[in-house]
Amino acid sequence: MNTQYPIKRIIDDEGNLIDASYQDQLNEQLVKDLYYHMHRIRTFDRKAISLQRQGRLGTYAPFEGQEASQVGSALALNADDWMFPTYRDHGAKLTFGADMMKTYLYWNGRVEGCVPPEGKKIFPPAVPIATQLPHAAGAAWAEKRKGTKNAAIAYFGDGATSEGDFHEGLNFASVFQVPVVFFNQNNRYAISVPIEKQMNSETIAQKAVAYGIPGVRIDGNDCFSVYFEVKKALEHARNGNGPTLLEAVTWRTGAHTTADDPTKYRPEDQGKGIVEPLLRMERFMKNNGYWDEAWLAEIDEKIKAEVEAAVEAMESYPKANVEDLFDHVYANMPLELADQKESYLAHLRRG
Amino acid sequence: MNTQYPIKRIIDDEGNLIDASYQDQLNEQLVKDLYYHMHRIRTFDRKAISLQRQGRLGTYAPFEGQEASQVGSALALNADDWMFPTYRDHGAKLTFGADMMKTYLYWNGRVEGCVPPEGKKIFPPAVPIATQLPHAAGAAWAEKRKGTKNAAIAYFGDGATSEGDFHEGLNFASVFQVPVVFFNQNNRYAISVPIEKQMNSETIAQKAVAYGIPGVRIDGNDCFSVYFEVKKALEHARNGNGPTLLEAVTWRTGAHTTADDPTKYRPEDQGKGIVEPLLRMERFMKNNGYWDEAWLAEIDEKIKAEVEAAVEAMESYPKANVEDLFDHVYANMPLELADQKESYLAHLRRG
Amino acid sequence: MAMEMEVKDIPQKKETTQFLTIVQAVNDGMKTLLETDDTVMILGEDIGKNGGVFRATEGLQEKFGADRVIDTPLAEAGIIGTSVGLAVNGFKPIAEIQFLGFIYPAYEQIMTHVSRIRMRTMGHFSVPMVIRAPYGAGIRSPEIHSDSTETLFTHMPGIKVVCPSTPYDAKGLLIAAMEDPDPVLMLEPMKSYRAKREEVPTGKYTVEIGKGKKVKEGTDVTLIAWGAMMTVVEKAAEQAEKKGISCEIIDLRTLYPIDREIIAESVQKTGRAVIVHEAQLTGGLGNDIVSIINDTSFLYLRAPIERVTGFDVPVPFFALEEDFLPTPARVVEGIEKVVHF
Amino acid sequence: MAMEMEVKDIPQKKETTQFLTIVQAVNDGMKTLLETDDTVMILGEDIGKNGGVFRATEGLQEKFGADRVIDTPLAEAGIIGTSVGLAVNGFKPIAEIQFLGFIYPAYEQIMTHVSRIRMRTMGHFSVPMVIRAPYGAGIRSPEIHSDSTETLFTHMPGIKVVCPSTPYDAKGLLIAAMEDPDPVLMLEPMKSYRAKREEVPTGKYTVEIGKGKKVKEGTDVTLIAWGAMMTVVEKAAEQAEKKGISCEIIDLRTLYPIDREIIAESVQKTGRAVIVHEAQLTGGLGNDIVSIINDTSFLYLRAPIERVTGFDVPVPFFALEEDFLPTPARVVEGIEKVVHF
Ligand SMILES: Cc1ncc(C[n+]2csc(CCOP(=O)(O)OP(=O)(O)O)c2C)c(N)n1
Ligand SMILES: Cc1ncc(C[n+]2csc(CCOP(=O)(O)OP(=O)(O)O)c2C)c(N)n1
Ligand SMILES: [Mg+2]
Ligand SMILES: [Mg+2]
Repeated sequence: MNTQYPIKRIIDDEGNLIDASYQDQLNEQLVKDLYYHMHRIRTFDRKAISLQRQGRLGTYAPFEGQEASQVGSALALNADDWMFPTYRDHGAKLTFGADMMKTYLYWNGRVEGCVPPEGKKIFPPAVPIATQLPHAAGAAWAEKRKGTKNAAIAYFGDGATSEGDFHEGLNFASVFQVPVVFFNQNNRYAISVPIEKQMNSETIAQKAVAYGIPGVRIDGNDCFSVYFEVKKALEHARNGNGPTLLEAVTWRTGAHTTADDPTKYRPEDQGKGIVEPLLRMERFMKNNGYWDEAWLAEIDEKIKAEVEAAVEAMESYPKANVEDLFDHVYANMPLELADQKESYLAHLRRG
Repeated sequence: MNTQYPIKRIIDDEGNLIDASYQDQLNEQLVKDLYYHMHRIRTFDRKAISLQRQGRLGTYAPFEGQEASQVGSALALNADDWMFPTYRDHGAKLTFGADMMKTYLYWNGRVEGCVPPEGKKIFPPAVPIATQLPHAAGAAWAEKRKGTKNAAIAYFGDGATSEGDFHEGLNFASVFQVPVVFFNQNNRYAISVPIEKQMNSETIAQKAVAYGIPGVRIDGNDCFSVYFEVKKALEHARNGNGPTLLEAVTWRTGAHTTADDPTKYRPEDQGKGIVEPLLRMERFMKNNGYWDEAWLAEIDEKIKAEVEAAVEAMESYPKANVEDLFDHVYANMPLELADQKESYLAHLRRG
Repeated sequence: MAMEMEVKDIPQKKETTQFLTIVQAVNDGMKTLLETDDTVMILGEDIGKNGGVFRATEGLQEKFGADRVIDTPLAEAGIIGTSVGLAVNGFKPIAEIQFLGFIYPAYEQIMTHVSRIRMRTMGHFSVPMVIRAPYGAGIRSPEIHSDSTETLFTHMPGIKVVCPSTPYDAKGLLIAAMEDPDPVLMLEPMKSYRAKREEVPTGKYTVEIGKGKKVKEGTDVTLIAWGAMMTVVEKAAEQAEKKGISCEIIDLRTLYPIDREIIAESVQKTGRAVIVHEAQLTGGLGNDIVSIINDTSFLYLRAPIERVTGFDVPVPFFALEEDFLPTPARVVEGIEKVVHF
Repeated sequence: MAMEMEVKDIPQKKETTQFLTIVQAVNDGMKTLLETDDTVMILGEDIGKNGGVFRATEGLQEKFGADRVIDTPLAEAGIIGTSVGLAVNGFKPIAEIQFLGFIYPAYEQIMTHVSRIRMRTMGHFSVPMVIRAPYGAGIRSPEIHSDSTETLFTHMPGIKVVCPSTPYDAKGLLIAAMEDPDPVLMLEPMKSYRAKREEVPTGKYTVEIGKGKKVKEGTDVTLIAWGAMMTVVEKAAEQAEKKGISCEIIDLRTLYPIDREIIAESVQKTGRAVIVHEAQLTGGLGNDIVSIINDTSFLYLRAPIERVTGFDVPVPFFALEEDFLPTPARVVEGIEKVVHF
């Protein structure tokens, strides 16, 4: 199956273009855009880890190493498309237009972090694994029924492929031929469980055969290849040709979450040979004369300021309002619940 | 995929041998065995329908048309193998050694119908669709851990492939390489839903690709092909090579259950061209000089007597014992439940 | 998410009624919804061409088309999960689960998404949807088909649960459920599906969610039930009346949120209560009702509350289902127990 | 199905103890079981090489091998479903569900198979297995990780549910659960996992399933709780004592079957009860306990029973979880309410 599902690459580890057909499309604007966003979300990510270590954030799920997958896929979307991320895809969310301050808030145990900017169709991160796949199929189905050209993208990990909801989501999407892209980030581990123990298939892409849909394997650390393959799959979807399963092979550089210790289960040298996505893009940029230290310094400063401002806003955000515990469960609060709220507020007032 | 997963046949609709490599193995003994069991379960099945019509049995799920699939697979098993049937596989169960009287009892709402003969590893029929697939994987896993050469077979329909448990069962079985055969009877309908609405894949066999295991498509109305392919898959399993997904393409001649009216959803002429398994076998037997009217009369009489005796035994079976409502929930009845039982029995005694 | 689709307001023939069974009223309710709101869709197994295994959706696909009345693959989590996606994106799905005993594969979707999405987004996203499921024993169904597990859903903030016992309430609650901005599970007593008919208005009307109904006035004891148990309770009341015991009967109709007022008011009058449900005793809704009485009417109680329910055993195969189900005789014993305490 | 495998009886060092936390006691319990019974297997996500996300299975795969302590694929229905197959075929699985909030995908397998297979075969097949799941809020976990949905399982005949609050009980109940011929769900209070240590016997011992424990004698009011709420109740009792109210405290330990005697005996003495749990009020186990008191101790009650519980809202994101959880202050208010009724 490895041979039937070869890993698609546009640039290699050294940043050399290996698929010349993309030559014209890799213009400075696109390249810098992709690099900018990867740099931005990495800055966000590293800051989050450091905040967590200082006790200023709850448990956090870092995505370092997966920037190309998240940025390439998110930038491939149209503004009106739907995004169904997981707890590890805040890089993709941020790139697609989620609010950075709120994204930090999410990791501080604040429900406000789930609320997308008005008009941005970003579903709250899926925590129960694979449950978002049927949602994405349903939202895409709605777009099809409305007759729009919008599509949906569902993010999920290699471990998620084992859940029944993965299967049911792909089956529904394929039966109803809805415009959705199932975007898998195969970072080769589900917490501590390596992909060889997760599945007996050599690839995730080949699972598409079960649904009679295209399955494509991409180098998930090659931001170009992610970007163009996701775009293709989205076009395919928009044109009424149904879903695609994409497998972006990547690598989680760090821990599963800040509560996890990967040295317990990952061989020390595993992943050593993998060229992380920013370095790879940097090499490409250098090879092609796009690299510009001044530009880098400029965006770095801008991003740092953005991140610092977001952190500050997060930390000075009004503290959680206890009424929110009760107010959003139903549109119209049942009497019983209203009584519970009332009596708890009275209890608090009594001190 | 149709071409990658051709339907395997040993005899054609006219009963001609089309795979000469089996010539020697289709000896009179085997041929008559297979025919005998198909005739037997058909007699059982038709009797059940007639009993149901007379109000002597509850809702019943007939399997006419699927006799080759059920007999061929069941006879391929070793006595110590495990069987995980559905509500439609009592033909397979009977062939494997289930008690006929108890099988009727099952359809009369009697829990006794789930109890297999001592030593026969037949799990109660799965009613919630696809839930038996992980069970079969688990039982096979146990055999592997015990170091036996026993295998398990799980029966399921085309509709069952849509459930998450189908996926999880096959994934576990393939990851742990356990000796199990997933035997699908694709009768092309799940109640009223045709396979084209159930899945977007052209075949069920191709779903094996998702698990990196062999997938084989069989003519489910060709009892020989079922028998030999199941045997092969079982050998594969016994030899430590893991699970196989078999798709037996067949046709449910009648209704989903006696409560169902297939004319509401099946085009009148659909299935018309399909040669049902007994006729096909009869043609083969005639072509090969195995057909013997006297033998047929003899087995027919014997089977009828067996069926009549089973029905009689079922109808004179002691009526359901209300204590059984309480006695088999726990090995040791909790106090609360004992009180409930006691007070209900007292209530009954009061009349 | 604003929906750009047109919502028609069909002129209502106010006075017309039809003489319908519960299942026909459910059908009529769905027809009314499909007619008056283009965003309503029906999803489920065998609900299209076949019209549902109980004929609840009969004729609807023919009339409204296969893109509004949809035969889905056999996958309950898929049905509910895609309904969540449809609902956050402007549609109003009515998802049929063929039997309540087969809702469990969808339990995760209902528990972690259907019921929580409003809370998780502070109201930004919501899933106005209805899940319909026939429930209960007593019609000689095969095993697992007869469960009555309503408390798995009443113990789930974010969703409401209704359970009609009459044709009128069936249609009215269904429409109210679909018009509710929040997800509602409607349990349909399959044993009562065709048990009785009554006049049901032809047009659109609602029965308020959260309101019980006093079915009969009485003074000695309050009987509380819903769904298929209403018939049992009514028979028991008749028998008790013959023994000179005056029963007040409440049909709860909504299982969450429970109408505490109607219970309290009645029990404060009678001083006694018998609760009847077919679900198992432990963990059954009867316990919640006992608590409501404890909370609201402690000083009025003249006897311990009785619960007449299914036993703490799995719903049995049908040969024993009549022994599992509460009977009028068992309810009468419960009534006598509280009256003669 | 007879199992041909050898069950070793390890000589027990009677007197030895270790000073362990709850999670260490759970680990020690599994170690003891793996050592003494070759048919015991542990299955779950990340429980092998990683030793479990809470370290509950730390060191076990190393010691007992990867075919007895097994990292499974990420699929809860698969874990429970294959465990059913293993259990009917002679093995004794201990299945870990990483957090109780992720047990829902397996709900169908537990509801229709784990709990029913003995009944469905009149005892011919049974599934002696243990399902372990950390539960509860209060440790700033991400959303969905903090559910406390015990009543989804106490309303499920065929399975038992235990919930230890101390290291000693954790090991003893785990071993009792595995030795029980029927399936047992063990809920582990993750907030208490490392909260305290106590001396735990090194060898094999059991704590009887179905028996609560009187943690403190008192005369004015009975406090009933379990798991992580024991700490809250104990603190509340201390504060109440300062106000001159004498509290009796019961740790339920087993949630099904509930120890009715210990409840009845205590409430009949005190005449008052406050039940504390973190699950939501509606559908919570508190209702069952109210019913038990109603059934057994009606005439002894001097005040309505109080329930201090989580509110009828989904367990919130962690910024508000302390507002969701019962606090000693809320329990004290409940105590005062029943005492000054
Ligand atoms: C239903 C469910 N089971 C278990 C978990 C606990 N859990 C959280 S993340 C995770 C691993 C997911 O792995 P993968 O899908 O590969 O995504 P990754 O974390 O690598 O991005 C697990 C087991 C969960 N969140 N939901
Ligand atoms: C989980 C679940 N959902 C729904 C049903 C109701 N149901 C019973 S049989 C059936 C169709 C099954 O079709 P298939 O798997 O093709 O098997 P067949 O009946 O054709 O043998 C359905 C939907 C069920 N038993 N279990
Ligand atoms: Mg992963
Ligand atoms: Mg079928």
